Amino acid sequence: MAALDTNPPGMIVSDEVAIDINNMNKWYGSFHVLRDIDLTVQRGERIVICGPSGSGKSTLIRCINALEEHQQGSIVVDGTPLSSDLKDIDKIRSEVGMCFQHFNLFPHLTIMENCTLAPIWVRKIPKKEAEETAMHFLEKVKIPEQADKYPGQLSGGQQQRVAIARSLCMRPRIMLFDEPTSALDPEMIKEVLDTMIQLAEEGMTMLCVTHEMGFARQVANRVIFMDAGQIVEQNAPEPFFTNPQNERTKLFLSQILGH
Amino acid sequence: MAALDTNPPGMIVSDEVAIDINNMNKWYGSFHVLRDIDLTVQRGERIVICGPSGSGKSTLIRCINALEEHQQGSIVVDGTPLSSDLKDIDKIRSEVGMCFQHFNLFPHLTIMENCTLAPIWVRKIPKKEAEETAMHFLEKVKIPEQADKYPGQLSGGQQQRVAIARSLCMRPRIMLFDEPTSALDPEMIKEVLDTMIQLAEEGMTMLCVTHEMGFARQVANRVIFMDAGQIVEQNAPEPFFTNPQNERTKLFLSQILGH
Amino acid sequence: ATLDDVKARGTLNCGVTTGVPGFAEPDANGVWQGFDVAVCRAVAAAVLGDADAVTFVPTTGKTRFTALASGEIDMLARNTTWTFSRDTDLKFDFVGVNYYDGQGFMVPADLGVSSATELDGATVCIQTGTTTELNLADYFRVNGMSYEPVPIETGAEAVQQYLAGACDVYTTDRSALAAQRAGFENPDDSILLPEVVSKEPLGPLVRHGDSEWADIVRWTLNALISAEELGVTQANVEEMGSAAGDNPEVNRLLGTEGELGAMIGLDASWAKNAIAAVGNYGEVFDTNIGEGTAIGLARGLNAQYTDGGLIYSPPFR
Amino acid sequence: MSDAHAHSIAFVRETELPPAPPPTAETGAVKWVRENLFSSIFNTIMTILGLLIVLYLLSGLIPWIVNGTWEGASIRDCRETLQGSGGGCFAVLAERWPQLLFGFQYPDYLRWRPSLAFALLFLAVPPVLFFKLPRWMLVITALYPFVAYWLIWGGTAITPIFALIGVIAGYFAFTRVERQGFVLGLLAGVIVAAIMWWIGGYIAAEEPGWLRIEAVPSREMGGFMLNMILGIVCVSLSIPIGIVLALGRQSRLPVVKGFCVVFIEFVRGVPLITLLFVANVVLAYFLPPGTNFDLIVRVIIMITMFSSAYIAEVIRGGLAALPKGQYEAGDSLGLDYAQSMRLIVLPQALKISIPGIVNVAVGLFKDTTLVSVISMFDLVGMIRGPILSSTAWTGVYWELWAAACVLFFVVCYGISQYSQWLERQLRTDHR
Amino acid sequence: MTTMTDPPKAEGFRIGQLINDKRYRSYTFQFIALVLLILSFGWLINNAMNNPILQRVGIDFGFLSDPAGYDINQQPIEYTSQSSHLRAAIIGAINTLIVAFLACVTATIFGVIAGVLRLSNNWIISKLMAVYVEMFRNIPVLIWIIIIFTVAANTFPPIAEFRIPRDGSDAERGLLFGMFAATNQGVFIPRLVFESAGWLVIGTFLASIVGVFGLRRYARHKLYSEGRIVPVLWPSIALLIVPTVLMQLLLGSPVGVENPEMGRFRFEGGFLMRPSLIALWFALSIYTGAFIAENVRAGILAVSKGQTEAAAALGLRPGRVMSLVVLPQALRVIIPPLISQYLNITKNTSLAIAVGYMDLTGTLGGITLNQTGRALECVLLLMAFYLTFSLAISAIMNVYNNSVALKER
Ligand SMILES: Nc1ncnc2c1ncn2[C@@H]1O[C@H](COP(=O)(O)OP(=O)(O)OP(=O)(O)O)[C@@H](O)[C@H]1O
Ligand SMILES: Nc1ncnc2c1ncn2[C@@H]1O[C@H](COP(=O)(O)OP(=O)(O)OP(=O)(O)O)[C@@H](O)[C@H]1O
Ligand SMILES: [Mg+2]
Ligand SMILES: [Mg+2]
Repeated sequence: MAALDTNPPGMIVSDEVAIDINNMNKWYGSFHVLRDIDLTVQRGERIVICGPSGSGKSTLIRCINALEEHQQGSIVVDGTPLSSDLKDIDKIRSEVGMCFQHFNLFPHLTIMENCTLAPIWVRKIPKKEAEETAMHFLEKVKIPEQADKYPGQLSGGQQQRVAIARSLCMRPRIMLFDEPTSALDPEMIKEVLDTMIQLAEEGMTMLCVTHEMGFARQVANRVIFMDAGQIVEQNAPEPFFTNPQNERTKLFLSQILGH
Repeated sequence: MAALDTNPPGMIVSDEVAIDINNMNKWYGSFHVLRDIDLTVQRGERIVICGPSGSGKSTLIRCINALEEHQQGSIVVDGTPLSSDLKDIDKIRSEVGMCFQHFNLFPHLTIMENCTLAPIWVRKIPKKEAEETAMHFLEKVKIPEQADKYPGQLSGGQQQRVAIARSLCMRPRIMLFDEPTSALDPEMIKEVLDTMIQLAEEGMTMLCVTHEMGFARQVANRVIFMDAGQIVEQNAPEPFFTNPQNERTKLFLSQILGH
Repeated sequence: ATLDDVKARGTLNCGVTTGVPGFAEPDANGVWQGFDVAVCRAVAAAVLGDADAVTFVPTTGKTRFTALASGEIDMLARNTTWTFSRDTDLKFDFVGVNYYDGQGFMVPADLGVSSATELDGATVCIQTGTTTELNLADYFRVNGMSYEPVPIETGAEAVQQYLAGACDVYTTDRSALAAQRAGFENPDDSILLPEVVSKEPLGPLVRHGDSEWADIVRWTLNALISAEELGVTQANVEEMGSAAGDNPEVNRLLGTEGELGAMIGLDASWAKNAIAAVGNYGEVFDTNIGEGTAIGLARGLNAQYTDGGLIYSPPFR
Repeated sequence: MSDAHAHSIAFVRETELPPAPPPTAETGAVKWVRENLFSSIFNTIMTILGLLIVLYLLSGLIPWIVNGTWEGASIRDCRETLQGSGGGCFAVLAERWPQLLFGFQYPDYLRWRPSLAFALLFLAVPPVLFFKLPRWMLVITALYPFVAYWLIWGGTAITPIFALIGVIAGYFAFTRVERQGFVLGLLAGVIVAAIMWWIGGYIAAEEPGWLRIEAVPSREMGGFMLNMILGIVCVSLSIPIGIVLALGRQSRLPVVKGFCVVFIEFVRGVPLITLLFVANVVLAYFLPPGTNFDLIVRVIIMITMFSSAYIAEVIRGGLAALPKGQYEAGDSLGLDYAQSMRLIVLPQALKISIPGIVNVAVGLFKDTTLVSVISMFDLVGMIRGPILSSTAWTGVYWELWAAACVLFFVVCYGISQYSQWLERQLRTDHR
Repeated sequence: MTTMTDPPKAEGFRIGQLINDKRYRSYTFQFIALVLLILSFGWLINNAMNNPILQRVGIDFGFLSDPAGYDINQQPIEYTSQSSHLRAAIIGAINTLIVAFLACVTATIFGVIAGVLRLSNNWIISKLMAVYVEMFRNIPVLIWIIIIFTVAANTFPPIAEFRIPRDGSDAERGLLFGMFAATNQGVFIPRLVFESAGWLVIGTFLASIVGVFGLRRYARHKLYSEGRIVPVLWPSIALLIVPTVLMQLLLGSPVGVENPEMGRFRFEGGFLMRPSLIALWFALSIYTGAFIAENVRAGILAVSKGQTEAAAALGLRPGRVMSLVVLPQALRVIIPPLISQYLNITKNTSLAIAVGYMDLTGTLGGITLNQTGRALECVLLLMAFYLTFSLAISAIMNVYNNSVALKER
């Protein structure tokens, strides 16, 4: 697959496949939440997923990270197929970083400890080095001075930026975001989006569930619209927003853009 | 101080003094929150107070209502000096209504009960009469149909309007507002501001802590800027916004208007 | 004064145990029965003319003295040993002895012990809150023996432990031992050892300082004892008391002669009422704990002095 | 379609995929058993262990219950009937059941009265516990104590009627005067109520026969009834005291606050049993010579003290959970302390505290068994005292203790389920 | 700005201000409260002083130095029936602390196991635990104590079966491993006896414990500095056992074991855990365990699912997620109620009186009170002991709570 012509400038999409999802199905009990998902993500691609509530966006993203098990089809992340083998799961998780809607920082650890915990215990990096890396990423998200505070002492926007830094400390090759800004006050959304844009500009492969259309326009290579567990439409942002094809996409876009 | 010549049309400022604050100082422990405050408010005047967080705006407003005690200087409200005499405090509180950032409606009482509680118990007005008054003011804030609901069943904007109605039911001559819109979603801000504008047009004396500059421009006779417990600058809205004098005011205005 | 209080109240508040078979125990209908209970009833009959005008207040070893001292009860008829310190330091008045007891030991027959001196090293169940604990400690110390005390709160639980074999020896007053053994499934599997390690004169007591009231209780008890000696019984008391007979002491006792009742502030028929209500001492003994009952105690020391026992009433004169 | 989008990203779904049933291994009882019982080796071992425990317990219990006998007048009869079949001797329950419930002294022909009183409890309590019931039903609750008192203790109806009249009159006086000030109102209420009580006492003394049912003195209460009486009376009394203590502990007045803190911490620091000892052996010293409270009254005083300290702590939690804005809103409307407490703070704080109070109540109810240690014949006291020591039944423990367990379990489990329901209710309740 | 005016001068004091002025009002109220308080205390004390019995007997703690006269079975310190009442009380207090300590330890173990298992996805196990918790929480502890005491007396084999029959033949039952015997008179276990060199062995053992902590620190240090994970579990166990055993062998077994041996009536020597101790200990731990289980469950549930997921998403293994993320957070929720459960245990040990365990309530509040009749003094001392203990624990708890409180804005 060729690089897209709609690439925002300065962002590179390579030919390597980062994530390959094939015919994936998932049920919760007898409820069919993901139906025949097919999705290939190239390294360096930035994908925005949107869709109405309950359409399975979070579930899809969490399947990639093995936080949920899928029951049919295959998911291959960075060449490693996702099986129930713990080693594979470990490998994939150390390749893939994830940010949640509610940040999920560890409230009993300082920002610095939050950022170094996984590198020390999973990657077995000496503490010193881990702290240097952490500082580097904290600087990147522009809050190095908060390193010794506790999450409870930070604002929501700051917390989400710490969460991003924490994921980055594991030096993932792919980042997943699940509505990273929807729990934030409007003033804080911008600071988080800025951080994400910066990340995108550096070429990180990103899958992002979000309804921030400005962000999608600015950084995404592709926007995916999901409904009722299916991928209903996907396209480059410009055509997607200006000229949606599917009825449901149109309806959805009219709602969120009008509002 | 004379009435300002920049009165918005249709609003009357009389010569009577509503609030007279003289050389007032307040400490929290050893922290000097209010320093030498001098402020005279004429009957019918509408004053907006702004300033950075922690500058003592809330504290000033709460002193006027005797929610906080001041330690030096005098506050005279409607001719009654604020002393530690409970009778004076009662008198002042029944003259002065107050609206809080978080509405502080009583969640266990219906809207109607919220509005009639104080008139019945403090003003000793018969219940019937109190309910009529309450209905009158609920109509004024445009939610008479919600009278029998509980606060938890109303949106934030509706709750704030109920809070205003509740204060008005005590037929206060002065209204204090402490950031009445800052806990509200953007769509709701307008409905509350509209109510306040209407109140202003009817000639209510108002002191309002807010950062809604549009509102300040539209209704205020005077804007006061506070920083570090002091009144740093005050002026009519137009000159205040277009041509601030003090450095700190300039900095502050650049922040909030830019953002 | 206590007498006036009791009369005004119309009932006598009498402290008893929470349950020792034969001595004080509510029956299946909740009516208190027993040897100690009879003393309460006799006093009530003497003072109020009604043997049922008694409120029984169950007390434990811990609460009995405070109950009496605080005036919650007017008298305590609860197998309480008359000791020096209780009489003096705790400020009570013992008015007499209604049962001469002594602490004994019960062991299973198959333990192979025939004397308390062979008990070195045994496990002993004791009911706490009584003088038995002190006697036991003294007895073993004096004899240079060791033992493992197992203190138990109620008699019923002590028996339960003893029967389960959780202790080898159960010690308490011999009367209680006999009473409880009588209730065993196999009474013959247990034996009472011959040693009596203490004197346990049990009797009713009242508060110090109200001598009039003490006199009433004392002489009611004595009236029961004298009645037995003089041959007055529940059956014949009505008849003997209806008119003066030829024995002047009987006449004085039953109020047909002299002013004894008035001397202690009661009716002339006080003693007659008491005897009519519960019978004389011998009858009380026989109906509650005597050999004819399940408890099956012999009179022993508690026979009249005329029969070689210690039961002796001063003369009614 | 996967082909299509692999090379050009634009993709539009034309056909709806219908939901499919999950693969068979993912449904049904098999899956449930596999996931819930045998998901791993460790889990399998646990399952087998658990089953063994259940089997062991049942193998002991079932024969005991099934083979048990309910007839006989003494343990000897039981032994004969059972012939060592391992069954229980439930005859003791059949014979002593009324005693377990009412103690051995409550006249048997009057037992219908407390039974009725407790039946009425099911009418009186729900209006307090379930907010959704109509408010007028609270009248039943308010009347209940007087009716129950009359039924259980008996005597002339004048006493409870005038007590009730006193309370009502006091309440009216209070509401009349309250606008003048809370303290004045309280004073007026208390004075009017006291006057009514005094008149009532006078009339009751003059007319002891009016509407009289047979009186039963307190010391004749016993059995499970005593546990219930102590539990209900002490909890009801301790709630108002607890509120006062909690408010006192929040007070800014050092003397008041100090007293409340010392009281609460003292009571919470000592075991209930020592307080019962106080009731039993010490309290008499501190009352005027000649006053002669029943033991039950003294015990009620001490248990009430005890539970009010715990309830005060629960209510303090409720007060603390209330946003400060509520107090300030009350102040700014011009309500005084008593008004804002009564109208705004307490109604909300108490509602938050109800689950906690219910928990204290359950604990307290269980603790009423401790009175058996000071020679009162509650359920446990009945079993340990008269029943086990009676010659007919020495040696039957299991049946009696099982009955006690069942009685307590039913009541306590019921209440604690209620409090959990309530907690869920309050969590979702928007009001 | 307005012209400066002087603040209004304070007027003279008026009586009305006592009620109407905020400044004086609080003094007025406090004064009234104080007067009421003094009056009511005065009334109580006056009653006591005028009480005829108290007047006669007086308040006098002198009885504490009189010989107690009774024997106590469980004597952690030297005691004979000739020792003083005070010494008996001290023994009682120590016994209280012994059973409270034991019960706290086992209740915690029961509680943690039940709490964790109740969250297990094994249906049978979680239901069993629910039954356990509800059973024990909803039935009074006094009943449990008595039931377990009865069970102990009736289900353990009678000691008679261990006795050597008088004809000299073998007993029906022997000691388990020659060391243990569970009988209905209690459980007999071996006792350690020390020769003088025994302290060296004990010292070695204590040093090993210190060593284990050292090892853990070292392992952590290694991980932080070199990113190497040093195994801890097996080395710790080895460290605990090996040096002590070596020392014991080297010094020629200075720490001996005294096994119980059958005497005329029961085992002599060794250490006896009496049925009263067992019943109280077990009943308190299993009863309180049910409450602790609920606290543990609530604590674990209080850590949101997001925390586990976030940790998993970072690649942490489930065991590490538990130890690094969930437990540290859950403990903050669990520990404060846990401590108050410990306080409850301590207070509930006073129920020892129901099974004749000689704790403080059994000695001072039981036999001493009975024998001397000094009710007021005994009850006062009893309360003072429990109060001091509770207050000390709550003080420690407050310090702990403050130190672990999550930092908020
Ligand atoms: N653990 C679960 N068990 C059963 N059903 C679940 C579970 N988690 C999610 N679901 C259901 O699966 C569907 C998809 O959920 P998902 O969270 O993926 O939606 P979403 O698109 O992320 O919605 P939102 O925008 O609200 O986050 C929903 O209908 C939801 O109710
Ligand atoms: N009860 C209090 N005790 C001690 N300090 C306080 C108290 N309340 C407020 N302060 C301090 O007083 C200062 C002024 O507080 P105030 O709430 O008046 O500020 P503000 O101007 O209203 O700020 P904001 O815009 O954030 O509401 C702040 O520094 C605050 O930390
Ligand atoms: Mg989602
Ligand atoms: Mg403010």
